[in-house]
Amino acid sequence: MGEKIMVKGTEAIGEAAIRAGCRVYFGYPITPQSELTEYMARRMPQVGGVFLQAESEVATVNMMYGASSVGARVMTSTSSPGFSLMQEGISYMACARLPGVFVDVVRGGPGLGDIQPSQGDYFQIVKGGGHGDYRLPVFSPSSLQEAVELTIHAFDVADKYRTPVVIFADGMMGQMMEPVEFPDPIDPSTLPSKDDWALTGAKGRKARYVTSFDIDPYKLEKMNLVLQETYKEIEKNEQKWEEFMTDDIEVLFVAHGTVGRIVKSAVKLARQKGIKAGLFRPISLYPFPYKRLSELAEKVDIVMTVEMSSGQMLEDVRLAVEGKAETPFYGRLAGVVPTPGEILEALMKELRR
Amino acid sequence: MGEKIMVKGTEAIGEAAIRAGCRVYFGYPITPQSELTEYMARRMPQVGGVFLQAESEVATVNMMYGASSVGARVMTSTSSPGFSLMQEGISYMACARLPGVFVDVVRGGPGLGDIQPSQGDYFQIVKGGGHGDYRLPVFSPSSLQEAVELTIHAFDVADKYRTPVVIFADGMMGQMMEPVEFPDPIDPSTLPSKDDWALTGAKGRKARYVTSFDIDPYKLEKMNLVLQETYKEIEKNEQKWEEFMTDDIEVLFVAHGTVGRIVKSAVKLARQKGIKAGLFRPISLYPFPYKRLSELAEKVDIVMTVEMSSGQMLEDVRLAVEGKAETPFYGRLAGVVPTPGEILEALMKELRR
Amino acid sequence: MMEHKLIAAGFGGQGVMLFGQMVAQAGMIEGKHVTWLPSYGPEMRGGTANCTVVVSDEPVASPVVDKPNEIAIFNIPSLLKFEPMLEENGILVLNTSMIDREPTRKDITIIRVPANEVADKLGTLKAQNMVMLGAYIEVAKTVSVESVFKALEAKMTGKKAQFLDVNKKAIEEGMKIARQQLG
Amino acid sequence: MMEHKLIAAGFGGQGVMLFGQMVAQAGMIEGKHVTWLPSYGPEMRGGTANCTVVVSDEPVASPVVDKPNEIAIFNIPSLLKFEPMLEENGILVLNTSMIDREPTRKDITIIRVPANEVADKLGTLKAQNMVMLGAYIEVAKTVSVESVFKALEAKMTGKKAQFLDVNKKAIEEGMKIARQQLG
Amino acid sequence: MAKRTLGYIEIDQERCKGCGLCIDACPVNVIKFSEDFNSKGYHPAEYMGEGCIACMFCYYMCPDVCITVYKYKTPVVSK
Amino acid sequence: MAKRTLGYIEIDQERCKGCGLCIDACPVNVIKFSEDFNSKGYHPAEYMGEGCIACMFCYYMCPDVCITVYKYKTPVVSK
Amino acid sequence: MGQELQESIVLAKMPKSLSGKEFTYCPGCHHGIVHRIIAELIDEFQLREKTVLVAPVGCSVFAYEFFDVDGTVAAHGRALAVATGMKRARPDMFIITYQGDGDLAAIGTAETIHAANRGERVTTIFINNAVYGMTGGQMAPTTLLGMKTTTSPYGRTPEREGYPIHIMEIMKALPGVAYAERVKVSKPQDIPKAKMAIKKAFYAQLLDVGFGIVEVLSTCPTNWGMDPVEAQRWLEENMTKEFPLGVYVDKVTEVMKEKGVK
Amino acid sequence: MGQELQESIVLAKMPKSLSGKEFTYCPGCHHGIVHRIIAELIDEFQLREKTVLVAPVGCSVFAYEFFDVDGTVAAHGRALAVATGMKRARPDMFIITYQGDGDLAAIGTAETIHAANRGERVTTIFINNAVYGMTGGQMAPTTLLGMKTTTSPYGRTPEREGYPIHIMEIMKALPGVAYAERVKVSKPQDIPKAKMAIKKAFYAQLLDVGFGIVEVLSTCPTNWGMDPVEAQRWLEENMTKEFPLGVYVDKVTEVMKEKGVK
Ligand SMILES: Cc1ncc(C[n+]2csc(CCOP(=O)(O)OP(=O)(O)O)c2C)c(N)n1
Ligand SMILES: Cc1ncc(C[n+]2csc(CCOP(=O)(O)OP(=O)(O)O)c2C)c(N)n1
Ligand code: SF4
Ligand code: SF4
Ligand code: SF4
Ligand code: SF4
Ligand code: SF4
Ligand code: SF4
Ligand SMILES: [Mg+2]
Ligand SMILES: [Mg+2]
Repeated sequence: MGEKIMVKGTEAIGEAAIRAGCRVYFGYPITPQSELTEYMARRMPQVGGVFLQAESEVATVNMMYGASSVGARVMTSTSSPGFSLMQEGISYMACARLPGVFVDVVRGGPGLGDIQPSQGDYFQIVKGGGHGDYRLPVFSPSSLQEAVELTIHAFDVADKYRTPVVIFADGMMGQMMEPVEFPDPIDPSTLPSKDDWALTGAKGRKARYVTSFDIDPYKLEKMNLVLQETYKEIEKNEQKWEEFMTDDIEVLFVAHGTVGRIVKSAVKLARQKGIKAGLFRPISLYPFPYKRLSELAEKVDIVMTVEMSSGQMLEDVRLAVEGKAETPFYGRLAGVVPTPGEILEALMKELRR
Repeated sequence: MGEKIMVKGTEAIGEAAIRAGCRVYFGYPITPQSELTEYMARRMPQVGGVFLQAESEVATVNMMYGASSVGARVMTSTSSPGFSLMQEGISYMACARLPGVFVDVVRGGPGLGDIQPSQGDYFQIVKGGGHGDYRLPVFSPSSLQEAVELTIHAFDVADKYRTPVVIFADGMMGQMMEPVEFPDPIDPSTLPSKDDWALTGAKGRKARYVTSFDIDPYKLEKMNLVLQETYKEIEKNEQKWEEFMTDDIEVLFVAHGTVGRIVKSAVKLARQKGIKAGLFRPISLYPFPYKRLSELAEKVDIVMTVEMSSGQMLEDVRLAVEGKAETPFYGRLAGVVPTPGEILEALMKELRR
Repeated sequence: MMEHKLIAAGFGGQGVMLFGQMVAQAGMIEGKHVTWLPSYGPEMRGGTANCTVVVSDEPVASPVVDKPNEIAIFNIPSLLKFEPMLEENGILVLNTSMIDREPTRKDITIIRVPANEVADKLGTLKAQNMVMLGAYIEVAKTVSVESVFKALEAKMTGKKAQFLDVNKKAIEEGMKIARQQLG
Repeated sequence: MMEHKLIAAGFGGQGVMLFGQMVAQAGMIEGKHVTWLPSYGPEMRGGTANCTVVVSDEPVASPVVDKPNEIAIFNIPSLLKFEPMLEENGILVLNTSMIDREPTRKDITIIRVPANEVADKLGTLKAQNMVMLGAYIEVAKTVSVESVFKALEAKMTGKKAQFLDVNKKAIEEGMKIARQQLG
Repeated sequence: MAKRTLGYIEIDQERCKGCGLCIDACPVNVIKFSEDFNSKGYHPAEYMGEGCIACMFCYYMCPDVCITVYKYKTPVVSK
Repeated sequence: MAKRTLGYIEIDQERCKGCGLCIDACPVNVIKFSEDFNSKGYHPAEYMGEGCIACMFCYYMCPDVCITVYKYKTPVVSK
Repeated sequence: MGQELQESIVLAKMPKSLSGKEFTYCPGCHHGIVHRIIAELIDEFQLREKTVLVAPVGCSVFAYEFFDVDGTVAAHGRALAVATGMKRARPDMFIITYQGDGDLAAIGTAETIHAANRGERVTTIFINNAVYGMTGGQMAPTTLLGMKTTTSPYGRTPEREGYPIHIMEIMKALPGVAYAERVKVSKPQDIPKAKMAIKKAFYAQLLDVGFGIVEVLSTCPTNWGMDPVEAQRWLEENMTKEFPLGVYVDKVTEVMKEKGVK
Repeated sequence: MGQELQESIVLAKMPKSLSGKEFTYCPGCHHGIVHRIIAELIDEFQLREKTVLVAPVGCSVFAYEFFDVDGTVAAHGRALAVATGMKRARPDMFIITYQGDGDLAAIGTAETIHAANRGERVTTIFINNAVYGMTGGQMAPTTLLGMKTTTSPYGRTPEREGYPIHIMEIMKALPGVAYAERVKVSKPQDIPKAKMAIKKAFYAQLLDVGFGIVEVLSTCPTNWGMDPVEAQRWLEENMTKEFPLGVYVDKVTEVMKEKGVK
């Protein structure tokens, strides 16, 4: 770890990727993540890496497929409409078991929407916007330091389980500046070898292929079962969350990403009013930490979800709570960022019922 | 209604669309729905309609956007990978409030997968594979007669709420033949006018626009609230389901689409063994009939979900059951179709626990 | 209630799909509930093909069948695949022109049809599936021959009408063969 | 615990973003917890711009602030928007070169800075944001001027280094103005 | 030198963004920047009051459609 | 007429799909369809046994890569 | 100044088909000039009541607000698919797409080429400013070699970023195209020419000849980092070399003659 | 027949770079011929150990199984994006894409044109059989006018379906292209020519000149409803008229000469 420096979120993630040994980046401009693409355009040539602006997001994800299949640590970043266009390719990568890191700096939607921070892509990112039975590990940072750490972690998770991984950021996370400490860079040549599966040329071995295809459903089902096994492993090993002031809770907030940190302020305000509030902040959205949330839900009557969406993570919260507590919701839509004050007010309204 | 004729599923849906007054169809070939595209290529010129094979599914959905925005009843059909490519455009249509009917003849995935029947796109279709806070009414037929009726219904729902609507079919539904009775065709000129919002030329009125965009998040939030209101209406009015032998149930199956009818056979087999099984078959997947399922769940200890997927609708089932009963799952993946026998066996295993 | 659960299987091009459709169509004509489900091949040409037909007095629940009670088999791979699945006391109709091996099951009714030879004699090898069809309806009694003829007439219109007669003939020949074997 | 919740707002091009960044950077240099959050404009040019800076002794929870306790206002639209939001007893630093109207709040500390004139005298109108910055740190005591200078030095390297002195001068002028008004 | 003025222009100065394209385009240099600001903060373009030959060039080039060009029925001649 | 045979071909008849492109291509017409079926059900191509001039045309045109072409070191002449 | 006292006629003023809403473009940006020309033609052809304008995602995303005609905004790159949908459903309407280089020539390449090749009866105005304006100056497919942008910070090279793409030259290879011309609007003298080009692209649609497209070489002062006048000079000196002006396809003039229209 | 007794040499047999797996193509389909030519060249250039073959979605979706080289299958239309990703990440490898007309010239248009225009150092074999083979004979962008397919059941017309697209002609307009030739394989005499064309497209990559593409006019007997021999005749008579054979771009021969390779 070096000294702290102030960086923008987009650049923090970009630099983290480079330190994680990523040397191949494809991307296409879209607000509010274009600075990340621009950062990579500057940095990659400096570290002997590859930067290529693709002709579209559809091309981008397929370039990722290609680079990943020959063994590269590869990343892209985009924002909501661009992520929609990547869905087919992501489904292909998931089935072909190709690692890769996707950063989605979510903005207000649907459609062209606007360019303000949002979490309205939860379903798309977390449940799977592409076709078929696959899941993607998703990490939602709430500070730039955490974004740095999760970005590096994402590459490791991607390689370990051979799966695409998503960093769920938002316009706020992308645009804000905060002091960050970067870890020492990893020398890409020291990364674990992918020679056991990557397409490196059939030298001294049989030809092999990377594919998402089998015409025989029974064989394809077997490929799927390997995926399902992998997801079980991921669910076992990769859950991450933060608890904030949950020791003595009467009411529990659930919020992820930047909303998570805004809710922390709301928790403090609530405690000033004598309400014993706490926060459960899922960091891995898939695998969602159902079990821990379920345990916490036992202790309270109200589990209040706050999102910058109409209530998408809310479904996962309810799956965890299973009727053991009330599960009200407060959300702002389309790029409007909730403030601590209005969140507190929403809670008060619930308490008054 | 006319006489019964034997038709293929793809053709039943195509003919139903034409009888519903649809005169504009865009599509792109993909197994196992190509026959529908081909049917429309033959039929549309016969009824003075428009058929155009687009250069891709991305183009297709945007052609739908265009035709719908000038007031046409418009349809497309595709299969899983093609539906993934439509996600951005669907999100645009949802936000711009453009009606349109999408038929997704789901096949085994993820990736290129295979071409056998599957329900592995449940998350994508039902939760929203595109970006932003929108929902799509989704209907899942389990017979060709029902497919005909739901297709016609889909156009009405699309127009009434100004939203894209999805018919969730699968390879089996697309390929099988069954006797079908078609209703009398609707004369397109008698359909309710869209002159209050469609882009018909600013004759004698101010110019207007159809858009999914507002740079001001507060205004965009207002557009979103209109959508959310619409979804509430849809949730209130448009739930559909079938109950099969649920009067005296001890165990309840939940299955949709073709799996629903396969499970009916399993229910019969179970009853032959003295197990009082029944089936709850959601027909509208969004809005999911949570309330009715929740009521039924009160009566049983086991609510067993069967899908041709790894358990995606299962989440909605669990949201309805809320821990009131066990919610085991039986699924086949990647295009393998479960048989009544193996479903019964899966149930027996649960009962033996 | 009687439910006919039939699988017809062979190479692509042997007309097993049409075989099944004619059974289903005839069933419909008789006011029964029917489904026809093809195993649609790969997006590629060639390979084997089969279809499942259910004809029933009640609405058909599953169009997928794990244990057929009737199978019509047009080639060896299909025999290997479907013979074991046949229900006890089921019916197996076999195109012996294509299959030079014996079924192993002893608990079933077997009708052996030299369909290619018969059709060849009628002047069109293509009609071998109709020979099989005749044999099948004779033994399974799923539908009457009149209904099958009506189904054929509905199907074979326009240019195809010229083949109607030879197809009917082929069906009758098939029925004859089955009748003989049934004794 | 003291938490400075600052919003700086003006037209694009007036340097409000840099203003905020320098406060944040100086805070970091002093070992405080800081965040800087821009309201990034439309994908279009022009319009207004603002940023929110939080400087705190504890980790910053929300980088979004609904009730700032300090605002630095560079133009009229921003005054109209942010004055009502300011906390009681909050601080308002006003660029009076751009704003010819009076704030309405009576419960706050107001520092009036003719920033453009001052900067113009120093030979570069662009430095008006630094005049504002000087006034702001003098009144809000968020960070020391030394830290701000360090932050500036870190930022203005290469070609930009030539502007370092005039910017420091501008900050000092701003501080002077604030000092005078604070009495 | 006698100057013939063939027409005049009106500039919507509130709409103007002070880009200067009209000034650059005017073949007889009768447009200049105003010393005042408009409410958007730009120095808008300003017609100098005489000498316009009604060539429409400024109209052609104004990206913000601020300019209306008038042509006198009879030219005005000043010294 | 004396016939010079310059080489011969081998056909992988199990692999052959009986498309006939080799037969169409052979300039000296020394390939024909076999009367037998292969296990895929096709009548495979069959070399007639003599007359091949080793021109490789059949190899060129065989879409299933069934053909190996041999060239004799010394031609064989038959009457 | 008493000008009004003198009797005069209006030679040119804001066209009726503009909504009057202020453009949101940067000072000196050529988007505005092209807007005005289009509006003038809509007025002249009296098409206001049957026109739909398809705006793209790009700086001109608001275009539909600036015109007093029905409009929409297509997904990035898909304007010509949207336009195809409209025209096929309502052949009696007049459809214009207005697109930037990123939109039309990068992400929308397939939609552009296929609509053109099918000869869709729609009219496309293609603003080539060699840069992604809206998102802040990234490289466009039309960025010149050597040009620095935020995503080609070391200057565009053929090896790394490939060559600038030439849409008019591609249009020549597509039989569905009825009219294709590349123009500029950086000098007053260009304006009537540009207008005539767009007029012919209108006629391509109105006379049912085929697809009409006009490429307008345009400035982006903001992202080029130049003042508006300087940007025009730069365009004249650099862009016209890489992108030669002229008529690339013209099947319209002949039909105009046949039908006696001008 | 005792031929083996006679001393002889093997003139031609299955190339080593084929896996030996039976092709799944229909009888007489030209895909197989082109596969063999490619495999021969991989053998001759000794590229087996550094080649990756990118198969498309189309009848040749299994192509990677037929070759004894590493391979993958790209999403429909995206082979050239996948290839770009590979080559950028591993410039030392040899990348081939093998694509049909639906794949390369419809859904993949943008990827094709931009990879070509960037001059990606990859080699593309483009099978133009005027039809979507795999999905059962729908119209392709290259379907001839008048031709009936399952989605142009009344025959392709310019008004309804638009014109057949000409990829080689478009390639000419793209500066990144180093080699582009259109060939056929419907007569034995065509084969050496087709092979030479593909060889040059290999060299475009191997000698770092740019993008190399060869379009092969091919039959689809199954979907054309013809027997294989008849299909070849039809191709000769009809397709070569719409799609003229020949070299469209050649920057390779010169470099070959410079470097003294043949
Ligand atoms: C799918 C998608 N990708 C990216 C974007 C972001 N985006 C908006 S405009 C634009 C490019 C604009 O450039 P251009 O088309 O040249 O128009 P200009 O602004 O230069 O007029 C991009 C990439 C988007 N909105 N949607
Ligand atoms: C996104 C997507 N759309 C459609 C398909 C279905 N599909 C498979 S192959 C194919 C076209 C094949 O035609 P072509 O590329 O010409 O190859 P050919 O089979 O003729 O060799 C299509 C449309 C798909 N797999 N994925
Ligand atoms: S009309 Fe011509 S002469 Fe008059 S002001 Fe404009 S540019 Fe100058
Ligand atoms: S061209 Fe128009 S916007 Fe520019 S300075 Fe002149 S009047 Fe103002
Ligand atoms: S090598 Fe030539 S002559 Fe010999 S069999 Fe083949 S085609 Fe005929
Ligand atoms: S060309 Fe090949 S596959 Fe065709 S008949 Fe000849 S040997 Fe058989
Ligand atoms: S960014 Fe460029 S293209 Fe966009 S409005 Fe400004 S000057 Fe025009
Ligand atoms: S369908 Fe056509 S292209 Fe495909 S394998 Fe068969 S003949 Fe070849
Ligand atoms: Mg541009
Ligand atoms: Mg093809």
